[in-house]
Amino acid sequence: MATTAAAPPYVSTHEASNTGIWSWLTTVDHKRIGALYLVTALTFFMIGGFEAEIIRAQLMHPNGTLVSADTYNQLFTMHGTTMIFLAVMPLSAAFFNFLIPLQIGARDVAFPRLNAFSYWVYLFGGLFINASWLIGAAPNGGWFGYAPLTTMQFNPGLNIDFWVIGLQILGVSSLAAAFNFITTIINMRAPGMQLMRMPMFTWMAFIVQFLLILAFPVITIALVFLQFDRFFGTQFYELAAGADPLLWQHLFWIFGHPEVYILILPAFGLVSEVLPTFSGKPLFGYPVMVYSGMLIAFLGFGVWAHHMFAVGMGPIADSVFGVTTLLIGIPTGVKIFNWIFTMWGGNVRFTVACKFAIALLALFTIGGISGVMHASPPADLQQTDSYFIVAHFHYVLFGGSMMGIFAGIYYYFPKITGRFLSEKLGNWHFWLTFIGMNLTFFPMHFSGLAGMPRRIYRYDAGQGFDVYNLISSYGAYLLGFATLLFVWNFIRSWRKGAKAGHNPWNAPSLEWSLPSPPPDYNFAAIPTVTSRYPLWDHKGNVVDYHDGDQVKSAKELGIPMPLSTIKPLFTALFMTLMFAGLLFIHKHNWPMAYTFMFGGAAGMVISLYSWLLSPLE
Amino acid sequence: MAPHSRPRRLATAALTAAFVVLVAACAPAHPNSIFHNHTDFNRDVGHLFDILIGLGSFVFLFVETILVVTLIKFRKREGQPAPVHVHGNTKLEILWTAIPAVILAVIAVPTVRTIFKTEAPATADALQVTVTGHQWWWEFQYPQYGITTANELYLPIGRKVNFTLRTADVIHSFWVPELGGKRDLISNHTNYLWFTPDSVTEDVFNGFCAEFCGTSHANMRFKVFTVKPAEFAAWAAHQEQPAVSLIPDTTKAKPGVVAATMPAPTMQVAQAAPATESFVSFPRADIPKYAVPETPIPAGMTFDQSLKGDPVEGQKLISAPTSMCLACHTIKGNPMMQAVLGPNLTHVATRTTIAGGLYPNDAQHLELWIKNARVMKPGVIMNTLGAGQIDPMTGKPTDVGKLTDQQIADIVAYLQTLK
Amino acid sequence: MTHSDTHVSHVDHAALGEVKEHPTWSTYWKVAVILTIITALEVWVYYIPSFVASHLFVPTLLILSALKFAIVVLFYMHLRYDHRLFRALFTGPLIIAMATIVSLLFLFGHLVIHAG
Amino acid sequence: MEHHGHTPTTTGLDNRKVAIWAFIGSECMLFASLISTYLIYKGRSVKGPFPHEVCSPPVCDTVMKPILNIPVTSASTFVLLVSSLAMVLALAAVENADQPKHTLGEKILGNSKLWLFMTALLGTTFLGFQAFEFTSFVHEGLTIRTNLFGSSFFTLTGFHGAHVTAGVLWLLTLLAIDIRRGLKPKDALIVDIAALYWHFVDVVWIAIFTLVYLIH
Ligand code: HEA
Ligand code: HEA
Ligand code: HEC
Ligand code: CUA
Ligand SMILES: [Cu+2]
Repeated sequence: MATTAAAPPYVSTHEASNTGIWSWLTTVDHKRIGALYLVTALTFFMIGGFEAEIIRAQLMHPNGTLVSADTYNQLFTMHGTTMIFLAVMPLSAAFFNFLIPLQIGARDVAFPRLNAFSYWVYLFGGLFINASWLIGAAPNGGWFGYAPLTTMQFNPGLNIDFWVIGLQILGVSSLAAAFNFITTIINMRAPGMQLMRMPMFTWMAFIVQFLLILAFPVITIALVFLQFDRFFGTQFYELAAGADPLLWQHLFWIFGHPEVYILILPAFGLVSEVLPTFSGKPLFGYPVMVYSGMLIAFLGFGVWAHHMFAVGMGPIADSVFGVTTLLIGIPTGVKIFNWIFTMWGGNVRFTVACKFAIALLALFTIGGISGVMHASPPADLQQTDSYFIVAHFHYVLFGGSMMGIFAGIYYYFPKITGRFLSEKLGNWHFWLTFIGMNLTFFPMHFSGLAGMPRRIYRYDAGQGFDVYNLISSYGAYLLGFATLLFVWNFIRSWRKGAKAGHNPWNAPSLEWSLPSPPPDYNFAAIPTVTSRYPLWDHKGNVVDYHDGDQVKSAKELGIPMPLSTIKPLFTALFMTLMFAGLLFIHKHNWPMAYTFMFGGAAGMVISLYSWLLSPLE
Repeated sequence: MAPHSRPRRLATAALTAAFVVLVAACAPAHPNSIFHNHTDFNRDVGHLFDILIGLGSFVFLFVETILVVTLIKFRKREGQPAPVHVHGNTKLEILWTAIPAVILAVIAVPTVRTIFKTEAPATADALQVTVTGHQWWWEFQYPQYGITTANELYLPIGRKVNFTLRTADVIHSFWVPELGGKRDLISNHTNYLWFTPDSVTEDVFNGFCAEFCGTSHANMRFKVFTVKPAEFAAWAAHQEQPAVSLIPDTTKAKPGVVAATMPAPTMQVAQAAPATESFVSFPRADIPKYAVPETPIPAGMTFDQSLKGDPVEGQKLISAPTSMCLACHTIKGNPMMQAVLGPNLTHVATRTTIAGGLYPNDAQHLELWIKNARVMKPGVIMNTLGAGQIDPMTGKPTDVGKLTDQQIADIVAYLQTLK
Repeated sequence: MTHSDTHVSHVDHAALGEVKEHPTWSTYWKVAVILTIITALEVWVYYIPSFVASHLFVPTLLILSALKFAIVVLFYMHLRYDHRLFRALFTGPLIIAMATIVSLLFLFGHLVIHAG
Repeated sequence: MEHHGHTPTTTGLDNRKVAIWAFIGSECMLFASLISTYLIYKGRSVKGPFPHEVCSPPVCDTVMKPILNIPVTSASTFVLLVSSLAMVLALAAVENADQPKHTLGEKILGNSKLWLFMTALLGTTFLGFQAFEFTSFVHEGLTIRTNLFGSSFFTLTGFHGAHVTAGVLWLLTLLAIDIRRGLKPKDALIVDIAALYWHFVDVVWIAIFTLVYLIH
């Protein structure tokens, strides 16, 4: 029942050339890259979660002896680093990749091969950092790696080298992807897809890309300094030379605070897709949702020093950063209320996706409120570096980002794979996660206020921490079990799940007009958009595909498709090798260092040139 | 789909109940709670917490209530008409911008006021204490008294104390939850923090290093004893004294000291007693349980407790030119012992704990400590000194010190005379 | 907002995103001369000890270099003539970058607020 | 090279041009971090050489000359400014490659190869100045390891120099294309993008010259 006579027929999306390992290594299709991101990031999430489980097992009882002090320090550093850089950011990237072109009515991103490059850099960077486990020298300086603890003087092993180089590699991935998405959103929108008609997820993604391109250069430089200090003997963090360790802290948090909004805004975007669909109502206050997102991002650059209230910045700086931080509560609150009022007056269908979205509202609010408590500097002195902070950021990160991402996964899985995730298993997953999450992280508020510092591998008995830690650990086991259920659901449903139609949830935005999974060219004819909710308003020439329609291949339709290519993968690989060569400098193994660095650089330049000089299509 | 809201409510109720029970059950057992206001600082912060928790709970209840009401009221039922497509409501949106703004203003004003109050310079009459962070122990100096001690602070009740915070290496953070703080000790910086302990009676408080500072960050703790001013004066006068030598010809030995060498924690040593009182250290018997470390001894660490140490031998060993100890430690009055890499040992026996508050200061723990400090506390620079002991940092038997158990027992016997 | 369909025939033109007329080489020359003069001025004042000692030295140099900066961006990078989108893409980050530098200088005590 | 020539874009702007402006925005933060660090560390070195201050006994052990060489750097600054002029001329020449040229002046001005070459050459000259500056500093005892000033100075100017180097390589690639097949007005865009990058690198130097070399 196509809305226009020119309804194009579709064919099955998986042609022979689209299967097999090679097709995945060479793909430039944003949807397949999105799928790669999704699976890789979930794997890293499991690894990061596994590290958390060991942390919790160690802390379950006073004076735990499961792991040594050094191992513990590596565990929490890698847990934080993995969760932030290898799990949540790439999970968001999975959705950017998969959704942005579909939501704006494009055939692909602006630079499809650059997109593949971003993924491979991410994968190699992630493998690189984790390779440190193999030689027992995982990063151990905490996820914000404060100098001077991370300098050669205090950390002579390879641990920090892996961290510095790894983050540097991952930064390349994020930056490349960000330029790509900015261009895509500005330039690849279908006719009529005005900015203020874009789906909210794309809007939040758009804002996040700006956070990325402005925040990452700063950490790049901070890391360059550390890297130079460690490898070439510069003095940026060298105490004897008069260095100021606060330089690192400022640079890190100028990146670090925008980073937390990089972690949450995509989840906000996903929730803004899920709630309207399952309420059967448009998003409440769309323009305000857009502006508040912008405001959060903008203010996010002016609050970084709230992570440094204990360093003695003086009353003026403390006041300024305290107050700007408080201000962020306003646009965020607007979002929360607008979501609630999206459901208000609707017919809310409690699917698993919807439940996760609702859980975000409920739990992120808790994390936001504790955030506001940190924003009062004198009060923060009693909170900072205690478990109260750990509680805060798990409420916003797990209760916010992860809940939003789970909502997104349950919601978009049918579009990605053509099949539903099991709602039954999903319900178990949801409830166990919801309970487990609160059981794990709520007691941390208490242990924090009871005086428990963070990043300690053991605590003494009788300090008032025992019970809370015991509950936290049980909660974490529950969370782990819930996550295993999810993984099982994910793997099984990918092959065996119930088939989903093109628009199983009756959603309003363009991606749902396509078959599930969408053909490689996405839109047989580029749609013309005339409203914010094209599939609800039945306006414009948006082709509403229906099951059973015949589907044609790109070739039959005469749509030029980008050629698959292995070159981005090689460029990424050589770049990683080039960086990895630095490790040998540490060992004073100059032949190896030069081989890797110059060989890698040469390989990178050659594959880059051959990539740039070969035609896209 | 209605039934789904019931498990949700049940779960929430169960959770709340569980926490209430737990909190109630453990309420008295919070020896490090930030809510016990023992100082002016903590009272100021406490006022802020009242506001923050009050308004925070209000926002929490408000948001969760309307959320739950919405979910119940607008869950999908059979045969419901399609919802009206409302796109927004400017009045409402202004309302929920304005109300949080007001709430935040209510937080901001006292916040800024408290910032300027607590960060003002301390008054001149304050007791000065210089805190130096080391990986992973605390050095405390009282410049007005010429005292250097480690890991245990004595503070007079009712007198403002101004801490000057420095570090010898990486960043640490000074935190006594019950008294105030925290403030970071930052390399190449000097920070300040002041508060006035005002509990009516003598008390003991646990302190922590709150900034991750490497391997044994978890083992960098300390204690604060708040005592009556007169007791403080006595303590300070005592700490100012150099250590008493047991070897007659090096310096004027005090008869009676030798008699007091065997482990006898409560025994008072006849010193050049301060005029008013004979208060030397916080009475061990009065130390609450939460201030006595229960850190288990690492597996494999043993010491023959039947060995009797000779303190005179111990002093000779420790101050011999070949001794390792003098490379790192100071004992005031002993010209051989002037190094500052490790804690000052002049009055080490007056302290109740060793090694950054990790172990009680008793013969057994001292012996094990000297035998293999690096096993007792991961990462420390104090070498593994017991003969044949494996140094965990190299994985090989130690090549320094090589003290026999008997020698260690002698050293410990001597250390225990350092009242 | 300009839509693609109106521009398909002028891809080259549109590709440059020209909105206003492009500067000609006579503009370029003039700009070069002005830039050279300002640079000369900057170096000149650097060698006047009395001026260096005065309060005006730093502000003067900052203003002069800001001027140069703006001229290059507006004319050589033809931001003045180009699509306003580019202006937004550049000035937004530039403002955040400059605000960051200034805040950092305050935080490290290189700039001090004189009360009153 | 990465865009679908067939698909007109939403804004009518070329993807690559949008991307390069976003990239330049991002570079602002990169250099802001470097410049802030330089300024923060200026005057914090515990030992010389120092950038400006002439410091003599008893404050320092020996008399210290200011190390920055203003005349030389003024010359290199001038070179970079002129290279920007050459760059705009190269772009204009490519844009007008199809116009008939009669006078000698028109022929010179319209010779894109000449101007691309000149830009690259001036860029290389600038790098030559920088190499000279770096080596003379090393001779005077200032390396990247000497003190905070050395570390932050070399890293800042080195990063800028690396940008110039990348720009020179880029320009030479364009020159090679120009020589091989001649750049036509339809290629103006790829020159324009290189030009934007080049000018941005120039603009950064304007800031560095004032903040690092002149102000003290
Ligand atoms: C997803 C990531 C995320 C998000 C979104 C946030 C959001 C916020 N964060 Fe959080 N934060 C982290 C991740 C995040 N944070 C992490 C990882 C750390 C620790 C880093 C480390 O040390 O390892 C941290 C640490 C941290 C600190 C430093 C604490 C310390 O170390 O001492 C502070 C201090 O101000 C802070 C504040 C805030 C505030 C005010 C918000 C606000 O944006 C929250 C705003 C939201 C609300 C307020 C709720 C909704 C609003 C309403 C319902 C309206 C009405 C509300 C009121 C009037 C109060 N955060
Ligand atoms: C998005 C970010 C994110 C997420 C999702 C989490 C998830 C979890 N975190 Fe995380 N955490 C951080 C970010 C995050 N954390 C950061 C940034 C820090 C600070 C680090 C630092 O201080 O430097 C931190 C620190 C931190 C600490 C403090 C450590 C310390 O200070 O000493 C603790 C302690 O309990 C903790 C626990 C947990 C738990 C139990 C989970 C659970 O949600 C995990 C759920 C479990 C799973 C998902 C695992 C499921 C899998 C299995 C059960 C086995 C599978 C096995 C294989 C595949 C081999 N985290
Ligand atoms: C290489 C330096 C070094 C040497 C040698 C050394 N120590 Fe130590 N010592 C330290 C350090 C550092 C600490 C603090 C460790 C900690 O708590 O983290 C310490 C702690 C101690 C303590 C506990 C003090 C307290 O209050 O916590 C005692 C007792 C002690 N050492 C005795 C000795 C004796 C006896 C010797 C020689 C036989 C010795 N040390 C040799 C560095 C050294
Ligand atoms: Cu010292 Cu942590
Ligand atoms: Cu923050």
